[in-house]
Amino acid sequence: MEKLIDKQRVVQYMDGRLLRNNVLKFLFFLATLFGLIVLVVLLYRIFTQAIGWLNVDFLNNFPSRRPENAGIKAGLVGSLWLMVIVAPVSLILGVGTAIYLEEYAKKSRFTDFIQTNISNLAGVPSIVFGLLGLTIFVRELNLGRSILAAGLTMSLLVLPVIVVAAQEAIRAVPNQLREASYGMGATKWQTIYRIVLPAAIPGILTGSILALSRAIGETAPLVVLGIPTFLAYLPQGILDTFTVMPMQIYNWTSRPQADFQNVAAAGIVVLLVVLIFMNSIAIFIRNKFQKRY
Amino acid sequence: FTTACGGNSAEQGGENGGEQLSGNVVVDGSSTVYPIVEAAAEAYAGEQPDVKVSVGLSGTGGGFEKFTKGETDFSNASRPIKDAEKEAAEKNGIQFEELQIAFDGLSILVNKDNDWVDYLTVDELKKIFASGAVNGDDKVKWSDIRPEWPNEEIKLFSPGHDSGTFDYFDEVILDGQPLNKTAQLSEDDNVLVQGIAGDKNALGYFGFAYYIENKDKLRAVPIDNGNGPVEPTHETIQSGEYAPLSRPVFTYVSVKSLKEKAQVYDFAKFLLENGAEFAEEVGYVALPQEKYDEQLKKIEGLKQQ
Amino acid sequence: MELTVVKERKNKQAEERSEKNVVYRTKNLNLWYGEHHALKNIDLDIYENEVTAIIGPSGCGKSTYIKTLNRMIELVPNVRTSGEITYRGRNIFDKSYRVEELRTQVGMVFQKPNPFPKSIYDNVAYGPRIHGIRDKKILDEIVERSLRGAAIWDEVKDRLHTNAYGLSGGQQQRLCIARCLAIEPDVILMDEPTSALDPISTLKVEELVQELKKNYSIIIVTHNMQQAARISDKTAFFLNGEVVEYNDTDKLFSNPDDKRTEDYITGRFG
Amino acid sequence: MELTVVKERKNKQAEERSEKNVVYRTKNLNLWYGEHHALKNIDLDIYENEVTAIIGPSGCGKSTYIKTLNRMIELVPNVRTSGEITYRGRNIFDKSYRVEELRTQVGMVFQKPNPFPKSIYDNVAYGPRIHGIRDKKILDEIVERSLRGAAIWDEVKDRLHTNAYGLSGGQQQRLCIARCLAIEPDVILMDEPTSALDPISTLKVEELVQELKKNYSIIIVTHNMQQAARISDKTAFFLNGEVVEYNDTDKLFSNPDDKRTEDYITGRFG
Amino acid sequence: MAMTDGNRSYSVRKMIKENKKKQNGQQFIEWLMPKLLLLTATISVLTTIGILFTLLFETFIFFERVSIVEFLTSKEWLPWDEKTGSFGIAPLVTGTLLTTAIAMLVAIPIGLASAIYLSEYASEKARKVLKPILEVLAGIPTIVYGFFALTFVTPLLQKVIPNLGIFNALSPGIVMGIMIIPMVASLSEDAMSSVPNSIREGALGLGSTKLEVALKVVLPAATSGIVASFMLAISRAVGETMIVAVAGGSSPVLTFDVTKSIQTLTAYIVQVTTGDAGYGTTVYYSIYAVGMTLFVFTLAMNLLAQYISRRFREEY
Ligand SMILES: Nc1ncnc2c1ncn2[C@@H]1O[C@H](COP(=O)(O)OP(=O)(O)OP(=O)(O)O)[C@@H](O)[C@H]1O
Ligand SMILES: Nc1ncnc2c1ncn2[C@@H]1O[C@H](COP(=O)(O)OP(=O)(O)OP(=O)(O)O)[C@@H](O)[C@H]1O
Ligand SMILES: [Mg+2]
Ligand SMILES: [Mg+2]
Ligand SMILES: O=P([O-])([O-])[O-]
Repeated sequence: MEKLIDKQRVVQYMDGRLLRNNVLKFLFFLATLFGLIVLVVLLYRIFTQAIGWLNVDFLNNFPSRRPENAGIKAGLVGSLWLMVIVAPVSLILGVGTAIYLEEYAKKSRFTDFIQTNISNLAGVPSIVFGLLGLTIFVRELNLGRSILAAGLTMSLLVLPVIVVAAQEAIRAVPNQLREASYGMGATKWQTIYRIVLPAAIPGILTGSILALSRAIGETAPLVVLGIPTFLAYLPQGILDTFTVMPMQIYNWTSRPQADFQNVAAAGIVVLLVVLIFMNSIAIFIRNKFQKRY
Repeated sequence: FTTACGGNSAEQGGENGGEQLSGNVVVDGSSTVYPIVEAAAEAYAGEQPDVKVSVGLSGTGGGFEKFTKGETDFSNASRPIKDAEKEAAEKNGIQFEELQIAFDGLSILVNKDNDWVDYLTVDELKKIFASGAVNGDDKVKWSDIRPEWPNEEIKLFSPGHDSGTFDYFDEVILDGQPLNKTAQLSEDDNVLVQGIAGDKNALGYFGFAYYIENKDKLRAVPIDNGNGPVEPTHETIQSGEYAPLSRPVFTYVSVKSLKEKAQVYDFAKFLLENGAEFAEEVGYVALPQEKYDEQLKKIEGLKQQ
Repeated sequence: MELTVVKERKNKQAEERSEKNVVYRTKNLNLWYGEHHALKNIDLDIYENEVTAIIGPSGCGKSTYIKTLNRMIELVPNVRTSGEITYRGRNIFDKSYRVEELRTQVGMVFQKPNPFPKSIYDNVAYGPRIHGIRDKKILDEIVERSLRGAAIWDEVKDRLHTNAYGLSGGQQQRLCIARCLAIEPDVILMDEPTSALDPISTLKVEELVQELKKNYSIIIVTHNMQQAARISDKTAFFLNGEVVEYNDTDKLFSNPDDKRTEDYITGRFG
Repeated sequence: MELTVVKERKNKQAEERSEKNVVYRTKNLNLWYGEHHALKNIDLDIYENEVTAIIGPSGCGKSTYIKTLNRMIELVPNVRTSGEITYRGRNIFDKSYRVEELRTQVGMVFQKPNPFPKSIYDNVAYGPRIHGIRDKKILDEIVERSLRGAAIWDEVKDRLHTNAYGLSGGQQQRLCIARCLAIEPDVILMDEPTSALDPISTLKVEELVQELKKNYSIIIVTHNMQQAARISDKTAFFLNGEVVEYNDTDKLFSNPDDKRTEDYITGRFG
Repeated sequence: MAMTDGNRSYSVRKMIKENKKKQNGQQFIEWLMPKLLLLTATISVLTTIGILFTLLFETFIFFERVSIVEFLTSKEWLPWDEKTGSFGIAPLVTGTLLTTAIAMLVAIPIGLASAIYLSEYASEKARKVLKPILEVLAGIPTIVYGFFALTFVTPLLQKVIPNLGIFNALSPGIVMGIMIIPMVASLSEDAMSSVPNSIREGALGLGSTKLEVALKVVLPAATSGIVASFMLAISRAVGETMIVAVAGGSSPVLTFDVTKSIQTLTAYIVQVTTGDAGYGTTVYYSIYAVGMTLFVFTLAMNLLAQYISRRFREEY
């Protein structure tokens, strides 16, 4: 058989290919590094400011007019309370929606509509969700400026991100696994619950971490809801008023006294620690389950 | 209606000497006034640990929106209430009382390296900050103001249009004329500090408290309102000498809350009794003492009605 | 000689069997993937306690047919069928027929091994569990028995709780067979179950199939004509979506009725 | 009788061949997956223009060995090797040996079909394209020839630009063979390439292998001992990660040196 | 054989049959779940309706005062003076587009490059460490990024671009891009990881370099997931508020000059909601019209995105 491929050329060409591979690999690595370097710079700036202000008192004090007395307690506890609502509500709604769209819904105009609607919601700015929450939860449903009202608002805000991530994760589960399960006489829900969801968990978690991180760092919609910044007491239940860390931080950064900038940095550090803690839990679960099929 | 916010105090009645109160006090509104009320709330928590005071910072406008719907007890404001807001309150049957709690002085600032500006007159300020006062494209040079000053463009910094600070500056300096279009705007006074500190040709204005805290980075320009240049200081602001750039800041209290909730009245009283101290502590200037006393009487009267 | 006699007796018996021994009856089945007419007028009766082999060249519709028998085909979008398939007298396309019930009774082993991304144990225990069996001791017993049945017990008994994806292709496929055996189905559909197995394992599975047929009916798609000849009682030869010939295995291989069958089994076309 | 003579002549020739006809020389190769010792002291020479078959029970290390030959094994984390493999005289584990160059010369067909999620045409054209062939006419020719070579041209010629995932398992595997042929490798590694094919396609691939060996060297893993006997010149029998016997195919199947080989090929264990 | 041995104490088949009779619960769940899930899916629709309900009413009042023609065609956004004001949305839209475009120029290449590195080049261990660290970037409150842009990035950029204003579009755009990198990287990496390894092996077996595997095989196969991550990123950039509010200034000027101070749609809304504007003023109602604009804006973009994503979806 006459050869259509010139071996000599292939070998010559290979130098270029390998060079391209190495150059781009290096570039890709630099790109990854870039994010890390920015992170280091940012963290360095924050930590050098926060050092000396981070102590037990800071965790134990309520906000104060005096920088040395100001503490994050109300915000920290409030942010955790907020997560108590946002995490389950947004996960249940988000994953539920994703399952419906990927596993149950027939491709129809209606599902197309829901799909478009979700990606559209992902783009609606957080501040508009604030307006929504104020109108619907705070006023119409009479929930007031409570953890519940704010939690529901934030859940709707992060819902689209979770839905999209969960959909991608569910879609990536190979069909042959579903077939195997159906073949055992499993019902649809059994298949989803026992096969599809466990296999999709890593992807769902990745999206959810990002979404919940966003919820915990978000300020604007809470400002619109009218969540107070100063509180000298802790909420006792989901219908109480509360405040969150980013609002504290936001307030501190806008104060004239230079020391409040350091207090803000200390607040950021606490917020980051909470975030990293949340991430670690999710990463632990993710790494435990991640498979390549 | 506002189940979570509107407190329902157990205690009713006039006197509250050493009495322990409980219930909620909901304060919202101006970010300018926030530090003063925060200070009061913090100190109040020591006196009345069972009263839950919350203070928000939705801005003067945002605060009034809630206040006129009856959702808050106090609404902090860096300007007096507007007619539209009054109407809204009336429509919802909300009666209120205006309380002045401190002075804020608008400081005019230049960069530390600026060694030529000794003072500015009110007219000069207007010439610089009003649009089109010097030429069509709003670019103003120092030499346009006084020929001996450098032939370089002035970089203007101003709080955004939606702040109480701008509102006041607009009223007393610009007199209704639009702001110079080249002005750099920010809602955040700390951001303006950064801007002015970073540019030799900068000129800007913001709240007195921010000047006090950044004295090492910026220089305040004395203002001549016809009686010679006056520098902004506690004394000149309190005495009214530093004119026209000092203004009072307010909180509005709901009369209904004042009457029905002992803790609201008690907090208002606490605020007025200690307002001078808190204002100074967070960088504002206290009103003359008789002003506080006068207002204390007024709310006592309202409560008794 | 003796063998032939046995076989003949068997054939007799088969004919004597009454209707009730038919497990699956396919009548005039047609199937389309969108526009593509993949199965054409299929008529086929499958008998109890027999091994029915389906042979034919690649793309002739073997997998499609076998997937229709437990309605797995419904998972493919845009599939249309006409005609009728009755399983033990009931039309499987009936609205009232619950597909899960059908699939519990009709197990399936696929062409490509498809273990779940779970431990070996959990793979096998999956079926019993979804059908409500929770007792740890019974599960243990089912798992061991099924794995033995699929001739893989010895290889995996020390790592039952490691992930099934660590197994080789052949091991994975045997695991899938074990998984299917765990719910003791009535009929077992096998789509080239041994195509990824070595001869020894294949032999074991073949023996297993012979063993199972005492209690179960087995339908097996295979490329390996020797395998079909060795283990099946009946063979259907598919070509381009049609059943060209369906007959007792020894008849079909020794003396096919159809010219095309003969050409195929003697390797003359494909 | 005649056949035996031919074979004998062939064996002679093989012995007469000098060193330079060795394509792959494996010396004392060991391989571990983490703690699991999967290949043990492998010594094996593979000759030019021959078909070398590798047989053995499931899990014995056949796939592992063949993947080591083009260093595909490196993709598995925690794999360690010791020993040496030379390809045409160069140690493939050499730091200076570019793995891409090795793999361009050593094509591979996998156990499970793994077409790219692209059109049939793009699947086949992928290899030539990455090697810099852009000319549409040449590509068309390569695609057609490779698909013909893999005995799938007639089935797909009308839908070259549809997605490869629409093909049946067997068709997909033949497409993968075509994809491999498209870069005209020197050696072709095949890991049970026909395990998903019907006998006709299998036959065609076998013929193809015979055809290709004129120009190429082929190493084929197979479960099908008949296949090994039919098409290969040499056969290696693996067991538990060791080479039990490596010999001319007719010798190994007719008169194995090792008892275990005999037991295996006569189906006595697994 | 084991399956039929006599000493076996039970029959799985029988047990299943018996359980079947009891399993009305299972059937109920089977009936219930799709309905429950449909309900959850409907929540998102209700949210949209809620947003429309919230926005429409006030937007309507706004357009009673300001003509829609002026809103769409005027080039000036000067809402503060009731009498002389002008309400042309264009400056806010260009401000938004400008910062979003800059952010995407940073986030998409770097994010995608990181995703490729993590998915195709990095060892399992490195990926497990790097990815979560990157995700921390996404969790830093945006106000922190705002000050980072103002006090670090802007001065840094001013060294290169001397006429860069203290407030500008460039610096917040870049920082916003940095903030979004992890979102692109993480979601794209997920999409790429879910491409089966057997496909990678196929390509490597043909002598592909890792680069070719990544660009010619994995990327095309993961297109739909990657496009989805881009769209989320764009949405995030359009909706981001605090960074642009702090470092972009608040000057609604119609410009494409990245060195100038700008204002975005979102920054305007925050400015008004946290500010001084009286309830019932035209300014107050304008934020709803601006919100509505954002809503329509993202809707249009998403329809486009869906079209793209649908065209590239691959099955494997
Ligand atoms: N999901 C599908 N969509 C469209 N056509 C399909 C689909 N699945 C299979 N086909 C086509 O239907 C025909 C029958 O396919 P089927 O998989 O049943 O063949 P098969 O006999 O099992 O082949 P093999 O032995 O290769 O597995 C083939 O032409 C195939 O291309
Ligand atoms: N990635 C892996 N990690 C750990 N062990 C592995 C891995 N891949 C294979 N093994 C083990 O290595 C041994 C050899 O596997 P290999 O896949 O080479 O067998 P094989 O001879 O190809 O089997 P088959 O015929 O079933 O494909 C088996 O015991 C297997 O379980
Ligand atoms: Mg098939
Ligand atoms: Mg193998
Ligand atoms: O918050 P302010 O209304 O005082 O700007």
